[in-house]
Amino acid sequence: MVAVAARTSRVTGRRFRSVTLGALGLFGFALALEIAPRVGVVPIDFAPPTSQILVSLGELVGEASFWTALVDTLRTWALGLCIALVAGVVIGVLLGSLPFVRAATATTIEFLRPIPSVALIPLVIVLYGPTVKSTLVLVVYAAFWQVLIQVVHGVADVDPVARDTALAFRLSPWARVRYVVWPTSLPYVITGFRLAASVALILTITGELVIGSPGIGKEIDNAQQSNAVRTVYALIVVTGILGVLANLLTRFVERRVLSWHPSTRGEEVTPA
Amino acid sequence: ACGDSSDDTPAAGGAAAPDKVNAGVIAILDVAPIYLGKEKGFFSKRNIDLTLTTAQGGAAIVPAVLSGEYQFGFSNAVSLLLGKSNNAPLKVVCNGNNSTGVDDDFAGLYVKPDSGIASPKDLVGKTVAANTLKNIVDTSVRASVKKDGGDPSQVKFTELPFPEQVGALQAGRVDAIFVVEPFQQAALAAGMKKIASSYVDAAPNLTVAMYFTSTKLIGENPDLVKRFTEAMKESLAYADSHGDEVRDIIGTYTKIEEPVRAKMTLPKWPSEINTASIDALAQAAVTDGLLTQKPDVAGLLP
Amino acid sequence: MRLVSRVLLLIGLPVVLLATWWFGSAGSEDFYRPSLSSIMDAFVRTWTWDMFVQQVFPSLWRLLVGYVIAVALGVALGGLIGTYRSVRSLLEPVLEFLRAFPPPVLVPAAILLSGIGDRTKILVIVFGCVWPVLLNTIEGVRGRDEVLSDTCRSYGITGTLRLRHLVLRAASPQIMTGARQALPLAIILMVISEMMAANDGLGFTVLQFQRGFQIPEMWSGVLLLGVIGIVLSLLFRLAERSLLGWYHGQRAGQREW
Amino acid sequence: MLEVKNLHKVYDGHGRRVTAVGDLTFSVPEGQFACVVGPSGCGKTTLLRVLAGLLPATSGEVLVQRTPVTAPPPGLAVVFQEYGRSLFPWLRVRENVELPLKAQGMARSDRGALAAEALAAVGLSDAHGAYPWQLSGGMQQRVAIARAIAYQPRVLLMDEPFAAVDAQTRADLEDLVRSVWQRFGVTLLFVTHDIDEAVYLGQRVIVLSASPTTVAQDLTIDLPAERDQLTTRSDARFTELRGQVYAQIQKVKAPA
Amino acid sequence: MLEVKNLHKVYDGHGRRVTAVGDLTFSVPEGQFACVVGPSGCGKTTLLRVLAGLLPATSGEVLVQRTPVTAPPPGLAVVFQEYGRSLFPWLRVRENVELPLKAQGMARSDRGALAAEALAAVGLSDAHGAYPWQLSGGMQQRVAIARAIAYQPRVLLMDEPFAAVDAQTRADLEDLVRSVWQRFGVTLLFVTHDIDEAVYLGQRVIVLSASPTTVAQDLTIDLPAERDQLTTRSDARFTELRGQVYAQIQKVKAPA
Ligand SMILES: Nc1ncnc2c1ncn2[C@@H]1O[C@H](COP(=O)(O)OP(=O)(O)OP(=O)(O)O)[C@@H](O)[C@H]1O
Ligand SMILES: Nc1ncnc2c1ncn2[C@@H]1O[C@H](COP(=O)(O)OP(=O)(O)OP(=O)(O)O)[C@@H](O)[C@H]1O
Ligand SMILES: [Mg+2]
Ligand SMILES: [Mg+2]
Repeated sequence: MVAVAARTSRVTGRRFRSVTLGALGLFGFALALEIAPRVGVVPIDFAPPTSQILVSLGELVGEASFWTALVDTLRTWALGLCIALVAGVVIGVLLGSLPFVRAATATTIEFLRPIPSVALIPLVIVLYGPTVKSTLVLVVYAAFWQVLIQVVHGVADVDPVARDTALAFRLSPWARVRYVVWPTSLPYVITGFRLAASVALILTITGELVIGSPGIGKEIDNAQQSNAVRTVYALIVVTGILGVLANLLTRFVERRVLSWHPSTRGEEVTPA
Repeated sequence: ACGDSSDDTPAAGGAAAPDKVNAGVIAILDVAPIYLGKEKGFFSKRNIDLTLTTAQGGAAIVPAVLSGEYQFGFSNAVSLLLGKSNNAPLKVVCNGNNSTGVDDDFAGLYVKPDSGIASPKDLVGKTVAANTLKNIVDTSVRASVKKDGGDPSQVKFTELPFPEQVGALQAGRVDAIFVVEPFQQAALAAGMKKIASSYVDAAPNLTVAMYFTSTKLIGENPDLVKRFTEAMKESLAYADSHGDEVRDIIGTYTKIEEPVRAKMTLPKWPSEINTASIDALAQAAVTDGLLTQKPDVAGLLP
Repeated sequence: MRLVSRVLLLIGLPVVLLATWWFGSAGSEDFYRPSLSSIMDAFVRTWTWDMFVQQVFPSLWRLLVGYVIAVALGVALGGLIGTYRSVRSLLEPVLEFLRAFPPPVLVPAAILLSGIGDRTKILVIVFGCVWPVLLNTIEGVRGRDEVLSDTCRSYGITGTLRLRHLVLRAASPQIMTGARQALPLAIILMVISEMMAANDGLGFTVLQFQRGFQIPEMWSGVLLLGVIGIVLSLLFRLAERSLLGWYHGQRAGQREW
Repeated sequence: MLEVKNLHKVYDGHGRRVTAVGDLTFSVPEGQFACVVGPSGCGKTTLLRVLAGLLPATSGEVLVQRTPVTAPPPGLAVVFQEYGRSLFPWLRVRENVELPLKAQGMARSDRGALAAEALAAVGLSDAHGAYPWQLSGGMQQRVAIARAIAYQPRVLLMDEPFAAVDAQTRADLEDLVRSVWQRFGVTLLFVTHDIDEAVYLGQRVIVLSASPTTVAQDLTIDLPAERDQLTTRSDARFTELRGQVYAQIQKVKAPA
Repeated sequence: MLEVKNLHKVYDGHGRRVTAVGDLTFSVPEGQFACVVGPSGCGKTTLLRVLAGLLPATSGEVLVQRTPVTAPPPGLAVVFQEYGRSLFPWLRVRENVELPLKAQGMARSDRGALAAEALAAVGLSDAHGAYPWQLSGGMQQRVAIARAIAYQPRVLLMDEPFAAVDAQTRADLEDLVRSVWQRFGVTLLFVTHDIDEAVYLGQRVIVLSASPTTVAQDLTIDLPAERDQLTTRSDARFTELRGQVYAQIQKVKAPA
């Protein structure tokens, strides 16, 4: 009982420390951005100090239209991310486990990957109109590659002895994926998810901005066209906060599903 | 809803459900009339249920109009000329907005007060920021330089979005900028000096932008196009004569702050297109090398 | 024989897809979806040597510089963050915050900081494609085998030697994954940076075509981007093969029948 | 039933070319317990991996249950020399043992019982809920053995399965393997470095030569079927056989 | 010189709490060769990891060369039980052996010579250019031993270093370790499961009890310093000592 309590307190202690440090990092960053315009490193009219941005943010939070935009953005983001993740993992595992298919599709993939989503804007608009659907297609297109490549590399990382073990015990292909390939690639998938999350967010915003589907991006465009510099930065800060929240979520999931992994076990490390 | 629609009378087929119309616009003051007209009911009384969607620019609006997602769109005149000359199936339906025609325009060419640039001809060998290259801005600025006696082909242009221009000018990254409202107010507030009103120099009472549709819609539903045009003309006329209402409506779809809105110079909104100015733009586009041959202006305009 | 089948494997699917596109789009009336044959015509017409010198090479140069800086920065920072838990706690939220910034809204800030020359564009490329390298490096460094770490510690292998022979090598498969991810991202960011404030470059040209309603020319530019992607990925694969020889040897073993 | 005919295996790659197995021919009849000894690096693990269908032969043929091996044959279990890496770090000990049974589609309760029994047999009942990396080397190795036993294979290949356990546990495990073999009539190929162990366990000891590997000696162990750590090991015949194997090993080692 | 005072180590995490070392006190004087035997999972590896400064003790103190251990002490080398994983897969065999020397700042030619010598001593001169994963288990283990020897440590900790090699090679390596010990006056702590080996090698055998671990017996091996595989092992005193250790092991194993 005592031991359990001690252990819990040690873990929470560490977590507390990491949260404090993280907050400290953000605070330092904000402080730097407060000081830089004030001492004239950047022109104050075009790069407002943190305090002014926060004031604008406070005003935004009071507007209903901001919250509708936020919800729109969140919906597109989450939906696009889910589709990209599922498609990326399924196709990635397939490609990773079937060398022939992988070789046959390699060129096509390398061709498609560097095509910028923004260059596809006219095409998606012709196909889906200036709607959320168009933005969603861009989001999925960009985020999918992030997941896919991570998964393909993760699948290739299976330990040969573990793989032989699974083969020797005649685990079915499905069981091999489920019990060997998937756990091995999970750390890669999580990194893929983190990359995809921010790419998806970026494209949600960009799509809204360029295409004009409703959301934070459209608000940013509007504010830019109106020369409302502080509002622009306040909205950018909102996207940043979304990014931080997404990361907190992944870290949380990671601690659950990767407790066995060397990167998270780390229990008995010398203090040195 | 094919009934005849004489001026000012609501559409005869009032019983029929109104036509849903989507129009793509840019969230700038130029499109205030369509917002105002919608609010005043000029569209609904012609049985048009108008939805306005803003986008960053032509990149999104033109494909949407051509694919039929939008029925109408707003675009600047030079873009439309470029489209026409590349056989884009689009056609202008109505005037958009014009320069004021006098020196106090809604857009202007600005330099730093201590730059030693006194008039447009001094821009020879210098760099000017334009929000998009090979478009109406550089064409107009060249016109200013030419009018002032300089060689327009010696002016360099660099692309820079409007919101970045004042900062870049202040920091000395460019020698001159061409900004529209509300950035013009920002330039003035920053103490920048205006050396020309290039839209005014490009042509008298220049038509800067217009509303357009696809040729397909004109073929399929000429009546709708006609009603939209009428409503639009009414809106333009109303906006042109009700400046205060315009300033208020701008506050609803942009984030321009109240004091700036009060000070801004508004464009002109005549209901008829200034065909001569479009012709002049087309000519200039050829001179400046934007186009190899003069587009079919008559085919573009209604 | 092996060579023939490998080449077939490499180009088989693309050929099928191109053929489908070619016949599927033949005689297309759609303004924004021209036929592949007209795109090909435009390609030949547009991408002359002069055009390469004026528009493509400057782009590629910025791409290269930006990519190299991004990889170096990502590995260096990732090694640091992956090794020290407190550094990670301190920096992670800030990095996640920055990571969520869309490049299109970032360009203005970059212009403020470094003007409108090549530097801004390189900055945008670095900022956009450092993340996959950084994240993968962090995870690679964190996930290294403990027995190897212990070996290093007990034999007094510390400092740069440890960095070179343990930290970076152990993470190198994952670093390579990140670098691979970053490559097409760099191309994308090259285009985006040139779409915002530029006077030359591939992205600029594609955008000009789009604005000028030269749609086949625009698609030919997109095609060119894809081709550049393929070429760079082939180069990357060569580099990877020599850097990760041990890894592929160990993983593949002699299993293939 | 195992048959190895003119097996030849060359490793080639990364600047190194090694003939791991020169020319190997032998067969193990159904239900036999055969031990393999040979110098380090002579190709024992390679042989086992070829038999298990994990590695293609360069030339020659290998049959398990009269079928040429091209993929892992059914009913065959392997205990790998790299026991640590053959356990899945993301599964707990019990799950590691149960996984092959689950893959066979065995019901949850049955495989639970089998796994518990196998873990008890190797003395690890306590550790069933631990992750492999929480165990000592010897414990990990015993988990790998438990997994193979719970699988109830027809053919069992074991690669130095007792290398990491202490003398007492080793003796217990030896008796365990013998009893499993007798109970289920498994065909068993057992690689070991311990000559006493080879003689004590098997019906037959195959001594391999150093690389390029061939069969240096094939010795039938004519000790009684009922064996016992104390009496068998002090048997005069045991000492004699053990001496023969030892002499042979030293002979094959000498030229290398 | 090693001192272990009231060492106590508890592993706690992932739903498992194990007292690996109960209360351990002993010391090994400078230059002594001490062997440690004990049942599987009794905490031998844990003890070595604490001594090497890789793991903090839960309580108690550990001194190497009179300095309390808080980080890996200088001049100390370890041969890990998980030999395979302790080799760098991206370095060739020679580079693996040379790396610690490089860390010490030794000149290239010197460390080349040392590495070559150490590899020759373990019989791996041929394999210097191979990657570890191209080697057999026993060969990998010998690379790990060569690395420790080339390092010329003042204190050497070895965790079942001969588990994966054949009997003949094992005998050779035993003599090699003894000669290295005699030549350089190394303080040596040697964990093994082979009782004969413990008695043959050491000046002293420490028998550990099963978990929670304590010293069950501390036996001085009063065999002559000059040892020899044939004569020493057939010595009557050898048989007697070995019997004592064996009896003790069986005693400590019984209650577990
Ligand atoms: N994956 C591999 N790639 C290249 N060579 C290999 C590979 N695996 C083994 N070898 C080589 O093949 C030979 C035989 O190796 P093998 O592992 O079969 O020996 P072994 O008899 O099991 O030895 P040990 O008793 O030490 O485990 C060795 O020389 C080894 O270096
Ligand atoms: N990383 C770890 N986390 C949790 N428990 C551990 C860990 N390492 C070892 N243990 C536990 O500590 C005990 C002692 O393990 P240790 O590895 O020291 O044994 P050992 O004497 O070396 O055994 P062997 O001879 O089998 O190698 C075991 O019960 C084991 O399960
Ligand atoms: Mg082997
Ligand atoms: Mg151990």
